[in-house]
Amino acid sequence: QDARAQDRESFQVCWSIYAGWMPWGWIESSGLMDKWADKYDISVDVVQINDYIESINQYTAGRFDGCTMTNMDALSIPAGGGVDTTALIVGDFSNGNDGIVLKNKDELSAIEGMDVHLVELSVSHYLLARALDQIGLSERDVNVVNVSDADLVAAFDTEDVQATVTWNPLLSTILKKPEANEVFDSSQIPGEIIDLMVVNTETLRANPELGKALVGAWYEAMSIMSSDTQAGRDARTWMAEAAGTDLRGYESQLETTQMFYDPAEAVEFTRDDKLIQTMDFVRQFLFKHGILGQGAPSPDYVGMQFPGGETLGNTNNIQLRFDPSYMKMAAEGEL
Amino acid sequence: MSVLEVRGLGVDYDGVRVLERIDLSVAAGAFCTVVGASGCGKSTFLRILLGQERPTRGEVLLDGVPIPPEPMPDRGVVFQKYSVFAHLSVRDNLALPLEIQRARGLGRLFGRARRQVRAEVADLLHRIGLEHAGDRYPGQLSGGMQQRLAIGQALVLKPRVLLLDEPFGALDPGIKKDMHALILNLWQDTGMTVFMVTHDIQEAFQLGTRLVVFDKLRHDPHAPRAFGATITYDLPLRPPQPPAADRPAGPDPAAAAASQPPAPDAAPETGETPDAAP
Amino acid sequence: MSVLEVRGLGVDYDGVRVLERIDLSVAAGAFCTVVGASGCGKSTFLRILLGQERPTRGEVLLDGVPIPPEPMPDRGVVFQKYSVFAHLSVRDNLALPLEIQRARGLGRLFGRARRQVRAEVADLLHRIGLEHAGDRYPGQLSGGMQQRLAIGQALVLKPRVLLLDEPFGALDPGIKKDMHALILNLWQDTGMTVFMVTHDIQEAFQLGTRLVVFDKLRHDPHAPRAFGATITYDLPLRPPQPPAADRPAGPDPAAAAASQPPAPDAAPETGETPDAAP
Amino acid sequence: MRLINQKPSRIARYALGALPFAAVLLIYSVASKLRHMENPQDRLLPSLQQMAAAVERMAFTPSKRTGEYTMWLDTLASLERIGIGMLVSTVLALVLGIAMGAIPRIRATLAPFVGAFSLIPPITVLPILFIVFGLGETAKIALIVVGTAPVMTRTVAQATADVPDELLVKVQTLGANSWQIVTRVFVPMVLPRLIGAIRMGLVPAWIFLVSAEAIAAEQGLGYRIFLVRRYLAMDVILPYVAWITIIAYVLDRAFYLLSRKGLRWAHGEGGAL
Amino acid sequence: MRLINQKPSRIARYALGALPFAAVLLIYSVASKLRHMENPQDRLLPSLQQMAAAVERMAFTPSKRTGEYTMWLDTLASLERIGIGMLVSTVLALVLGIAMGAIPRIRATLAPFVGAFSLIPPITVLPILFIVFGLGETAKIALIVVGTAPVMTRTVAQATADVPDELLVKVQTLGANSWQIVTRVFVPMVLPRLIGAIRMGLVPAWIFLVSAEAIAAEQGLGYRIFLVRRYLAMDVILPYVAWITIIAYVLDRAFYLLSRKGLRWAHGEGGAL
Ligand SMILES: Nc1ncnc2c1ncn2[C@@H]1O[C@H](COP(=O)(O)OP(=O)(O)OP(=O)(O)O)[C@@H](O)[C@H]1O
Ligand SMILES: Nc1ncnc2c1ncn2[C@@H]1O[C@H](COP(=O)(O)OP(=O)(O)OP(=O)(O)O)[C@@H](O)[C@H]1O
Ligand SMILES: [Mg+2]
Ligand SMILES: [Mg+2]
Repeated sequence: QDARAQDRESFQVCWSIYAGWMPWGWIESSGLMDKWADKYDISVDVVQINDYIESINQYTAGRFDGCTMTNMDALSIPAGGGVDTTALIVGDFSNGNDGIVLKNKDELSAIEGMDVHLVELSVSHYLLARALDQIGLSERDVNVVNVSDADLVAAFDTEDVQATVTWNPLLSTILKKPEANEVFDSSQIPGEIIDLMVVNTETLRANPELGKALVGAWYEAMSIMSSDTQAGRDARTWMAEAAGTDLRGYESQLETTQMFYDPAEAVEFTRDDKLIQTMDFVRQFLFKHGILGQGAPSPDYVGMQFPGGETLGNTNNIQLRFDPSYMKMAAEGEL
Repeated sequence: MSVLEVRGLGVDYDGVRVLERIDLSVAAGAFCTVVGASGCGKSTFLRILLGQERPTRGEVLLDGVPIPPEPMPDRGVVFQKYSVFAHLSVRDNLALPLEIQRARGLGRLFGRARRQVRAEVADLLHRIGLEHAGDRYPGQLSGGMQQRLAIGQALVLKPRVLLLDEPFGALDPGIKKDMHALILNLWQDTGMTVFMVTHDIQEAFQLGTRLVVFDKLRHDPHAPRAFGATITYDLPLRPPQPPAADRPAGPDPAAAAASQPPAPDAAPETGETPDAAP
Repeated sequence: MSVLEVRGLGVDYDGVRVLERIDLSVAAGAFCTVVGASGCGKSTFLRILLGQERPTRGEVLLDGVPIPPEPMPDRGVVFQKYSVFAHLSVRDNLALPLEIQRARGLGRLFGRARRQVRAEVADLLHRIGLEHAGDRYPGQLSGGMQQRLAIGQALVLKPRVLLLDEPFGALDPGIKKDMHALILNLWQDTGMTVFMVTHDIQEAFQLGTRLVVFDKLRHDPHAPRAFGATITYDLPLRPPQPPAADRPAGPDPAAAAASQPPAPDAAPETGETPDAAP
Repeated sequence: MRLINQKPSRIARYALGALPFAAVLLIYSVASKLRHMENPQDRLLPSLQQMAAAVERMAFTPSKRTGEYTMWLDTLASLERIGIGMLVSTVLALVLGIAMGAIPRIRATLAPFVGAFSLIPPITVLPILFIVFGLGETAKIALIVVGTAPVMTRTVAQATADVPDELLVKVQTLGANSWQIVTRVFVPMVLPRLIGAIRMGLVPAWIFLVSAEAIAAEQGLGYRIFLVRRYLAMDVILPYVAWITIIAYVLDRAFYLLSRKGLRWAHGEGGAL
Repeated sequence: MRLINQKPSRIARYALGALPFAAVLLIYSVASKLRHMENPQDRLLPSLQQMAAAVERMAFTPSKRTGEYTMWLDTLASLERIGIGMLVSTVLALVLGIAMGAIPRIRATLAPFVGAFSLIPPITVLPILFIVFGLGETAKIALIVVGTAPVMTRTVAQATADVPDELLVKVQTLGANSWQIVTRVFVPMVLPRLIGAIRMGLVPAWIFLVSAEAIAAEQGLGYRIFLVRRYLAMDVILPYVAWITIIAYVLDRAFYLLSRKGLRWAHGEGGAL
């Protein structure tokens, strides 16, 4: 009866505009997706959704079989909402793509007591919490003000905003202002803000071809876009324009994005114990802000599973799974 | 032979008695004029005859059958205002009743059927003196021309009874004279029964074959709203005309009424006929 | 002694000549009635006298001085409709002119000054027969009562000239009689000069001391719009009254007009006086 | 009998009026139940109990962080913004609208501009609003004003222009100067349509409030909806939306009654829906 | 002479009308110049030349990615959405509005619900809209419809209820059945107010279009504004906003003229702004 668990032939996944996810748009428009879907006798629609949160909500509500999102949002929204989710592709992690910017000050410690404008409960918020942690401050020492991502760049131009936390390309646009100083960025907590393609676990179990097609298409795209050939440049140019910038702008965004062009690196990253530690940070953060599942009594409320059978939290309520097996197939050329 | 019969009619509004114990029997071809103080219930009575409202007590029979509780084409009506359709040209206003009869679906005819209907109303258009204004909208007509159109429109379907609620109340005296002649002519030609409420007593006497006066008969100073109005006078003025078909060719009462000595307030026509304006 | 003098007046609208070569000299205390075909330019003429519009040619003098090009309190006016303020009670409508005169800032008085003004208009309220309706809004009045109020309001400031544009055109005959008596009385008491446009020729003869007829004198069938209307007849009916102050006590022409044999269309009062309705 | 003549009784009217609400509630309950059967932790269509629990938590339990009642705080903050915003819009509409309707020179100057301005979707020019008004309360109120005032101004200007010429001539013959004509004729005659414009304006005002609170807010109904959208907490969003709707309805009725009671002369006849 | 009597000549009217536009342009140019003096790379207030260059790039240079002209593509996509959306709203408003206005039973059933529904700010229930209507074109059109249809429906219902009783009695005495009354009386008499409702509805329609396209679209005027906002590319945003305003203005005028020409009977007197 559950449509997700059934053996199906056509699937829809969604993505939103972000440096590390632009390949999905290109995969769809260049026909790579169709090529790989045909290979496994299914059809996969890759749909662009501009509003990031809306894309996750739609996935959580069951309208899509897969969606791009960060590790943190995957835990709080679908997993916290009881949608068993598998991280199929670990595409990249933020290596400077997210940053804390102060106006006319170049020390992170100056942030104490300031109004910090950011998208509340987003990875920016998490980055801020981690940064404060490292200099012995806590969130209590600043005042967080919510700003929607759409307004953030323009908001930075006003007197009211002296401190902000945001991601690319907003970050690089903001940093072009002469008075803007980046005092902390995600390269100082490497590997903690991870960009994923997740799929519904039940759907994936019933339809392993979906996983194979997505992973196959992704890594073919990776090898093309990372190459220094005309085809690679064309692909990157396409992505740049779709992201609303030019090739140079896009490449500078990629510089602060630690892409796993090689599936083997992604597999290794997923298997590392550091991931478990990261997810522990994340769930503590989410729990503290009351957004880890409905009325979650403790950080253990939502369970997570890692490669090699390790788990975190309630093993009877496993909702988020890091599963490198499809990426491994790609690495071993089995797709 | 009475067309319309009202038996023991009474109307209350929210517990206030407006009309009570009204009995009336109207012969075919009568021209009943109705007068009475403002607010005494004349329009209410007309609404009952129309079927627009239901009486609290009593009943109304048309040709011996109780009238259905809603307006029907056997009873035409002309109000003081809002009697014609602002979105239809004069010609289309006259064609509307026929279109409604013939196109039960959309209420609109096309092509030949439409031309046919327009031809049928050409004569009526002439008789109400609007042939030169056939393509104008009512908003472009004077008040008198609008009422002429309203009467014409009400007559297209040849109703058994025509109800008029102060139809000429808003017109200038000169125009009124015109309208009197028009309505008498049409009444005479069609042989229908007419019920006309008016505030103008002279008009009531001049046009009617029968004058009905509404008033409060009883009045309790301690409870001024306890009693309603009823018919206090019912004067026959002249015999009703026999139905148009079997009417003798001799001098007829309507013509007599129309040929009374001209009323002394006869004002010259000052431009309300369609062609007078430059 | 002429209050109002019109010299060689002509009006064109978008190149169409509406009025031409109008010369008129009106004595103080005259009651000029104006008749003419619809659309011949009577209202236009009144608008010029008001100062609401400027003539294309010629000039208008009031007491020997050219009138300013906008309405002023020396010339009062009553239109057929929209002559009173719907958002003010009857009493406040009458108080408005005084408030405007005395509170040049806000146009509104408070406290004692306000009570004072209300007391001042009480007499006028009585004279126009609306003392029982002082707190009603115009929307709650009948058409006749509204026009009575409009006339009263126009008279508060005792204008030199009162301009009336078909003020009774929309009223029932019975009511009209009342209004005639009222306007004659007020005219007589104040000694002002009255200019009244009407469609009702009988009214024009009955009320006026002087009857002015507007019509086209020349007509070119090939260019029907080339010539405008002018004054074609100018009949003195009776002598104008002397100004109220130095008038002899003898029989006066206005009273004579009012006591003419009652017109035969005298309809009974059917409820338009404030108290008739139940 | 013709359909248009069949009038339901008073009781039938109430029953019929309740029908669509009941139907929506029923459809919602069923859909919610179905989704919960599939995924007991579904967040998209929370059950009525879950929503009640959320309301209990938001409105009747003091917040752990601040000790205050979140929903009331949000309501107050939003009402203050919408109140000030509509006040400013109303004053602007009255002043500009009457000036435009009454004074030909001002009409010639402003009518085309206000007409064009009213067609700009304000959210597209937010960055410019920010530089002019900053990020604080002013900007949020400004967004509401920019979103509602131009249309309201046009309505008032039209109402002013609709005052019959006869009345203007009459009041001039009573000696009024321009300013007196404004205070004694235009303002009072335009009030009923101004109230109508406020009622019409409140609909977009709520929309702009919600957008405005996305800018840089720390409380407010729109802010909360925006925030909890980040974890699809429809159990909070739906009661908040219902609450907004109730407030909007009460405001709408209040203005309607204000007009009926305060401006009796303008409600002589004709029923309104 | 009193201010209200001073009427500017035709030429003066045009000159005065152009004034505020010129003033805004001037203020903008100065502000832009000042900002560029401070920071030559300022993006918030691009110079007129920069905007012209952006228009050149967006409207007259084929896109490298698709070989098409971006701005025209965006315009077409948006116009299609707003066109379909308003068409659906119009049909809904006409059908529901007339049914509500004409048939007492339907009015009793729907009036309270439509009244309440029209007060819900649609952007707050976006997730539900997207679930119900999907994320394709339907959802975007649905947002426009949900945002405009309820108010339009109320307007039409009010217009229907305002048809004088006398006319309804009259047409019944001419033998009309309910359906004929609808086709021959209600529909034609309500048309002028329906066109008015469309003109009023187009203002929020653009706002909802922009919101919808910001959430899920791959082209469209609102989408482009959303996309380049993250780079604060005001040189693209401002011309797009101006373009939207021009389109909205042309549509508004078109409907106004349609009403004047097509429904002459309804425009007997009184000037509109
Ligand atoms: N729908 C209604 N509800 C309550 N009272 C009503 C209604 N219609 C009429 N009335 C009252 O019934 C009485 C009679 O009204 P009606 O309109 O029939 O009088 P009328 O004789 O036609 O008056 P007029 O000469 O002014 O037209 C009035 O007192 C009026 O207030
Ligand atoms: N503002 C205007 N612009 C152009 N033409 C006008 C204007 N006002 C009036 N007219 C024209 O001037 C002529 C005279 O109009 P006016 O209203 O003065 O006539 P009237 O004698 O008062 O008519 P009625 O008896 O119908 O009131 C008419 O032909 C009218 O069409
Ligand atoms: Mg009546
Ligand atoms: Mg006139």
